[in-house]
Amino acid sequence: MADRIDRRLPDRFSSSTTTGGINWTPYLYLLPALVLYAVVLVYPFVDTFLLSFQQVTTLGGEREWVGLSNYEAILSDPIFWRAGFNTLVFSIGMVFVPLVLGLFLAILIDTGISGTSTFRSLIFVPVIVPLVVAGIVFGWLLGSNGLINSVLVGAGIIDEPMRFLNSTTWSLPSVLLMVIWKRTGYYLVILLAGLQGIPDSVYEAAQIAGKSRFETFRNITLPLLKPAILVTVIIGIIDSVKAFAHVYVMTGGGPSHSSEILATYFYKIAFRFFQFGEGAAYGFILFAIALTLSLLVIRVSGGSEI
Amino acid sequence: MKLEIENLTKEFGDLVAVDDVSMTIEDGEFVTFVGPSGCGKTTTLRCVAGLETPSSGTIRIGGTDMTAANPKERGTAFVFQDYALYPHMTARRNMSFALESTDMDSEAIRESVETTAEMLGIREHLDQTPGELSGGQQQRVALGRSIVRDPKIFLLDEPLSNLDAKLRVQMRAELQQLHREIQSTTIYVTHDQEEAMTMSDRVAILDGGKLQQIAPPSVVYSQPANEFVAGFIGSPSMNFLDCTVSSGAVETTAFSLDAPAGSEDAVTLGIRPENITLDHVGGDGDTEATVAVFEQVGSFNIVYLDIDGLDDVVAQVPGAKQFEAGDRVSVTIDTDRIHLFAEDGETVHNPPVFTKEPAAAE
Amino acid sequence: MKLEIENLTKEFGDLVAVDDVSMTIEDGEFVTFVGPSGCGKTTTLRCVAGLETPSSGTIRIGGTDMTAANPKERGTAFVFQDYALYPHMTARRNMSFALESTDMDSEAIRESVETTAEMLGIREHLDQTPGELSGGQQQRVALGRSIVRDPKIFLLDEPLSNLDAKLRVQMRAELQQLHREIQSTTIYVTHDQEEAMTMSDRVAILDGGKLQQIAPPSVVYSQPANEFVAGFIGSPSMNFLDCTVSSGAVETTAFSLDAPAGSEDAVTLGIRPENITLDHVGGDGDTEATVAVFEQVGSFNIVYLDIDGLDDVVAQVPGAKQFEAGDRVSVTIDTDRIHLFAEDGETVHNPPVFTKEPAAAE
Amino acid sequence: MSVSNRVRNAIAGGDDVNTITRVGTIGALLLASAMVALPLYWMVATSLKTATQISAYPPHLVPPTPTVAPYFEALQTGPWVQWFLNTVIISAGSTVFVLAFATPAAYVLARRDFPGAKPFYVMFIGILMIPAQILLIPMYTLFARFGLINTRLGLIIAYSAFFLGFCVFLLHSFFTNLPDNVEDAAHIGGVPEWRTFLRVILPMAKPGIATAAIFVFVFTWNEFLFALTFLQTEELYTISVGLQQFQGLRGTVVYNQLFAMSTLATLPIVILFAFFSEQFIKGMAGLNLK
Amino acid sequence: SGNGDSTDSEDGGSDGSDGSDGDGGSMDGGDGGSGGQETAEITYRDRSGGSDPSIYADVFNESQEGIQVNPSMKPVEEKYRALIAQISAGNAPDVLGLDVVYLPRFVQLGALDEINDFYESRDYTDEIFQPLREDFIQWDGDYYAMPFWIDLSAYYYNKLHYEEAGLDPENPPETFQEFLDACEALQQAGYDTPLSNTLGFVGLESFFYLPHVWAGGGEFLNEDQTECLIDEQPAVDALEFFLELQENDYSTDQTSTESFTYGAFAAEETSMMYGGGTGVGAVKNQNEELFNNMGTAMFPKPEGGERSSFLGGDSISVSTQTSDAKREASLEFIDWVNSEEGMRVTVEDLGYLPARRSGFETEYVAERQDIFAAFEQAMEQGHAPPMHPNFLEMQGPLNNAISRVLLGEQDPQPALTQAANSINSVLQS
Ligand SMILES: Nc1ncnc2c1ncn2[C@@H]1O[C@H](COP(=O)(O)OP(=O)(O)OP(=O)(O)O)[C@@H](O)[C@H]1O
Ligand SMILES: Nc1ncnc2c1ncn2[C@@H]1O[C@H](COP(=O)(O)OP(=O)(O)OP(=O)(O)O)[C@@H](O)[C@H]1O
Ligand SMILES: [Mg+2]
Ligand SMILES: [Mg+2]
Repeated sequence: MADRIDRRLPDRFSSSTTTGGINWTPYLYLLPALVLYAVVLVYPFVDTFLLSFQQVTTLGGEREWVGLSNYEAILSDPIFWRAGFNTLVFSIGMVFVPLVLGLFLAILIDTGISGTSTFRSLIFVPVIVPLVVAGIVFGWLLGSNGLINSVLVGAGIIDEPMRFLNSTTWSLPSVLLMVIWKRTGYYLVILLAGLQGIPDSVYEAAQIAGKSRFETFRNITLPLLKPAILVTVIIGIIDSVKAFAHVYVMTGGGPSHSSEILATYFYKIAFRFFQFGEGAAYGFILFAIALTLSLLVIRVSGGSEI
Repeated sequence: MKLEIENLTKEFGDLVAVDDVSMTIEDGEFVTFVGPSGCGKTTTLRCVAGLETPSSGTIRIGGTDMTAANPKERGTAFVFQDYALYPHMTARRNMSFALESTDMDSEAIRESVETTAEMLGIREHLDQTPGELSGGQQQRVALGRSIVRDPKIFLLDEPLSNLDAKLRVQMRAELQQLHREIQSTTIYVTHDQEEAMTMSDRVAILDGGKLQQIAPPSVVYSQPANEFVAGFIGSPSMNFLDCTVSSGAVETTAFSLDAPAGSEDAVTLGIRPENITLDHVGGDGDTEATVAVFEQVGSFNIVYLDIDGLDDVVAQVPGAKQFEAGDRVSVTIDTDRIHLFAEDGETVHNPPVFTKEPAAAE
Repeated sequence: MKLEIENLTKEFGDLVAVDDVSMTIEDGEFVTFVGPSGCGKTTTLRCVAGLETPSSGTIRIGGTDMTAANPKERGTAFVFQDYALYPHMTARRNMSFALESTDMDSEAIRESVETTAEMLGIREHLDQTPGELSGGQQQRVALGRSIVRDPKIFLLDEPLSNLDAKLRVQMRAELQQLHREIQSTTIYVTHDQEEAMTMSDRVAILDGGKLQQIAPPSVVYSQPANEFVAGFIGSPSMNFLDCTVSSGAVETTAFSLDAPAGSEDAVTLGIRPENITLDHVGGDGDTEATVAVFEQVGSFNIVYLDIDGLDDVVAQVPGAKQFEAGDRVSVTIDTDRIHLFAEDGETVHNPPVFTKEPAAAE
Repeated sequence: MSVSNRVRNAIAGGDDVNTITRVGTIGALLLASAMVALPLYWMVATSLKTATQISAYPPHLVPPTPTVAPYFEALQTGPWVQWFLNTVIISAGSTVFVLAFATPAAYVLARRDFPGAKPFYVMFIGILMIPAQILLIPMYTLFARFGLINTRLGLIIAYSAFFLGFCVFLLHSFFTNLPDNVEDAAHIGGVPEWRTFLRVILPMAKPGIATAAIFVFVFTWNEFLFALTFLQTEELYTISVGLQQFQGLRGTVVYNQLFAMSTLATLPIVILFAFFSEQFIKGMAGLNLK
Repeated sequence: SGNGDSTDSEDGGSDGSDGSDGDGGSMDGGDGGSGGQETAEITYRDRSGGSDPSIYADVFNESQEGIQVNPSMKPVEEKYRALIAQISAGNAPDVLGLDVVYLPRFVQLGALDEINDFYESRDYTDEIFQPLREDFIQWDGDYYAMPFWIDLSAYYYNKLHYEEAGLDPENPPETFQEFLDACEALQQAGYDTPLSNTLGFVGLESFFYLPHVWAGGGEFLNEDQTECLIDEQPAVDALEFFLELQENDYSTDQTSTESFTYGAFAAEETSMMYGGGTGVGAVKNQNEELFNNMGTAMFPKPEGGERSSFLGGDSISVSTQTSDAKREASLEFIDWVNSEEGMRVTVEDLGYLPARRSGFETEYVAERQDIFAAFEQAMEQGHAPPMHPNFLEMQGPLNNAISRVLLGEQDPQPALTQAANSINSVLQS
């Protein structure tokens, strides 16, 4: 899908304004955005970069060069690795579970049975619910005398209320429950658009060829949805590396770092322990991970046109 | 395999897309569907293929009632206007995909695919995906995908309309060749009259969901069942002139002709452009006229005439006959080939179908 | 305004889209560009309009070098295949938009827009947006948008190709009418030969970026500059037969004809299908042949012949002449109208252009 | 394709659509919607309970005596109306700002081929990947130097910088898909380039711009990390900050009020969504498929 | 008495400025004095938790002319992030209310001004409770703050429930064992979960747990702050006590982050509550009747120990970025918050505790001896938190260890050993 558009792009735009010499007009259009970046982001970015090799001696004043020791400190911190592992789990939960659910729901809606499209908007609503609110509501639902416990106990599934958010086993899954709630609608919408982009006649060709539902799904739907799924997965992974508030508003990373992810641990180092140099180094490691993944997006989706 | 369509009706809500259509298509016959956009051609085809459930009516294939059968049980092949190739599969896989769920072994599949590809001249493209193929090649893959399944009935929905003119002519010839080889019952939908006229055993003309006429090309051309068919078939279109028939003469505002027997109800005179002969004034034509526009097409020329109050009468003359706007010409009408239509559009009189002249010296 | 294109070349990377094209188009002339897809028609137009910078060559408008000028300085109007209307503006605004950036006052603009709309018959649609207009109406708005600017040169890139057949014929006539009224120099790109032949003062045939011939329709038809033009213009295409010319005779494997003077270099004989006359055996034709395929189109029929080892010779015969596959026929070739081509494709001999017969009795 | 065919392909694999499939599909979707709606229902239900009803175990599924008192009580705890207005100003301001910067940039990147176009585009995408929180302190320092701390404008500028890359990314795909000839038509008509951009291109890209706008609006509406740091006086707080503040302050005590506030914070954005849901969903869908 | 207080405070204030003028003579303090004619505006930042300290500014602004204090409050978590940002940007507020556990780190970062002279020139320093005079406001031998509003940890109990369970409302349990027995008795009396408690919030685990360690003679760090002692026996004993509360269902979920402690106690669903100063106000607001039948006591101790309390809350400092003129005004405000009027605000308006003994000598306190008697005693016997720049970082491992034990994942001794190791590595880095 992407590459067909890509091929057309260069042809299309080569020509619109030209009269010999360099044409500066395009840069004029770019200028406001570049100025905004230059003014707002360049200094903080460079400053953070420098700080990652420094230690703050006076806040807002002197700093001391410490070489790579901030990076060393982070990489030798077992909690960093723990958070890294949790981030992996978190990413998988944030990307794949909603993906599968979203795909399933998208297929149901794509049947076009009358009335199904209203479900699309409904299931999408959590995407726009403020994260703070989602965190509050899920914390409440999952509390030891919350609704979920009372249902589980009432149904005899568990004997005693579980302490979901306070359990080293359940804290991360609990956060993920909220994340899945918030994200399924997002994937649903993307995948549904992908599904609806598959021409009917291709399905019909398979139908005339006598293919079963499963064969059609496996051989037609999934492969044709692949670009959508792939890009979605990677964007999801990047989101999950940057994700911070999801965990922050629910467990803060605890207990015992059981729900600590990279972004929340970064936050603690920088803003709770006030280790600014280390925080900056950590920030750059985060950025490097996100950037690597973003380059992957660019690669996968074919060239620079994402 | 013989295909019988009986009283087929298909409604979408209030809209009657196919309206009580009946026809029988003999085994091996090649029938073309033509008609204006939205007249129900595709819908009929889809009902036959089982992609659409008829609202009423019966579809029999080889004598068996298939009205409610699964597409796969019907043994039909459907070639879509947009080809509907599986975009992620190679040409080979596109062709073999349907066979994979049969009990055919993979060696046999391979062989069948390659033979078909050979026949269609796409052998060397088998490992390319549709995105890497030209329109004509994609069209061939789509055909091949149907052919390998050895269908009893071939349904083609405007398969050539996405191709450019030259390629279309070429593919048209190939399709005919193909039909001669595989001899399967075929329904072919097209917008292109030349295709309809030249390819088919019979042409079915639909309008507003209703079957107007189904007959061999020469018959629909020479003996259209009604004014709609007469106007639809032929290019440039037949000239329709208001007329009255009385005391053995067809009278228009400009001229009168001998009326054929039994044509008293006629209110419209139909004359095909090629049945109007023009000469520079001096010939003894039926009437005279002024050339409004002269269009030189090449092998023939088109002349727009003003005949005494009748605007826009179109004549088609051989390429060598040159006129220019403003010329006065004498007009001769081939009275043997006039058409007459009643108030309700039904045909009152048609000329005979052309027949082969007896060989001169045999 | 006179348009001169001199040695125009446009390259896209390695691809030479337009290759050393030169032509002069007189003030008020209507020139049509035809040629296979990708031959450079659009690119040439875009160079003229200033949407594309030529790689080399000169474009002069009204004698002034405009090669590097801004589009707006050139006074050209461009009508696109997809109309390219501003979708969010009413028809009125579409037409007035460009004028708003001139010093024309708003009353004058309004008047100009309404006059033009009147002329195009879209006066009552002026307040609708393109989405609310039919294809034909959109087309007219697109034309109107160009006309109000009173352009010196009109460039139309396949303006009718998105319309359906009937509407196309109608719009074609309107365009001609329009050209008669505004008399501006016009270049018209089309895929449709009939359009090219009927509308233009001259037809330019391009192939592979090169100009093959530019001449009036009757000339390109009767006197093609080379084999490509001969084959491209006319439908069905000209028959090309291998031949040798010696001692005053054109010899093919099947028959021989008298050779016109100075045709010794010819290796290919070109015969248009309508210049082959068929009769049931018994006539005294140039040779005999077998009917391979008989296609009945309506006003004429197409016959594919096997003549002694020459496959696929196509003849076009009047609708009344009926044959069937397998018939033996006698073949007569109109020797006055044969074409001969040299090894390199250049024309060695062409028949004369048709001329109007002198009026019989004047 | 007709309804029945999609069903047959996707669900029944060739069988005719029957009532069971229909009921099954609708049932499954209803279930999913119920799961989605439940937390929101619970939020509203809790906000309508009294303090004692809240700690009841097992909880009341329906508030036994619904009361809107928590809303009024919660509204007493701070200048919520002012916070609400602040949020509207900041979200709307950011939206306008970021679009003013992003639209021209996305336009030239999508529709002009000029030296550097690709690297610039990649740069915008690259910046999109910076986790914003790592720049919090240096940005604060920078903004403090310009006196932008504790001002709505400062926050608007910060948000604009963060959403710029995203909007360029999103709008780029919309501009790419606009028909080319329309622009050429204006060009030939002698319409100045800036006018073409404003009068022709922008209106045509309206759906894309609207999508980007809603996006930015929703995300700035929900943002709290920067808002909490940049805004220091209570009169300038946004709803999210107020909510966070409220939660830190009294949230553990008065859950019904907390949920009342949560409901109020969610409502505007859900209403906005209700008006533009088609638009928004299309934009979201188009985004990643490019 | 309000008038008298306010006069006092003005006197104290001018004393303060004189003092600072004197020692900052080289800094041209005279300008600051003459600037007193106009209104000096100073900014004051603090955290808002259970109550809102901006009231200090309001009362102070009312009480005098010449100085305008502009307060700004943030929830705990947000406040320090914003504060760091402000200081980094050179935009620090003039007066900082700081949770004492942050004091060393802020001193280390050069954010707080040294105020030895100011401190020493106060005439009421003797009167400041002993534990507050030392660690609480000092770092490395210098004074950087004045004690401000004090929060301490203690338990609250419902006297009526005690009576029902046959316990003596005037003699609440003192030792671990007595406490457990009391819980048992209350449970027998039908109060299934006798104790409201949660350790789940960041900081609360130290606030509630460490006093039990101190009561057994334990310490968090050794004297030189080179080694963590949290794996020693007193700490283990204390944790076992918590574990027992948990295992016998005496307590609400102590690992819970969501907390119903105050609410449940106020609703009389529980009979006792671990809490801080804010508990007073919370109960008073929610259940006036209970408020009149409520007692407070220091946390229990192991056999033979001495009961203790965690003395937290805020100290108050001047920023190093403050101009001289504002410094003077700031110190005046700081002086005022420890005046009689300031302390009255602390006790009566905020529900926290004053740093000076005289703060307890008011009518208001006298009327509420049930509550304040124990608090006053805790002020004497309590501990300042372990003062170390990285204390916050060290809380993590301790928090984790407690969680693991209470979640039943690990026994106290190994859990605390693990925590001590982690903390030692923080100490060494
Ligand atoms: N699934 C459908 N739902 C509703 N109406 C439909 C559906 N399919 C076709 N129609 C309508 O039925 C009528 C016949 O459509 P059909 O596609 O058969 O026409 P067609 O003859 O193939 O036209 P075309 O030449 O444009 O392809 C049209 O009016 C069309 O709009
Ligand atoms: N902007 C461009 N960049 C690269 N190649 C181009 C560009 N525009 C046109 N071409 C190439 O130049 C050649 C001529 O294109 P052009 O559009 O002029 O053909 P055309 O004659 O108009 O064809 P068609 O009949 O299909 O419209 C084609 O091979 C085309 O692919
Ligand atoms: Mg159709
Ligand atoms: Mg073109």
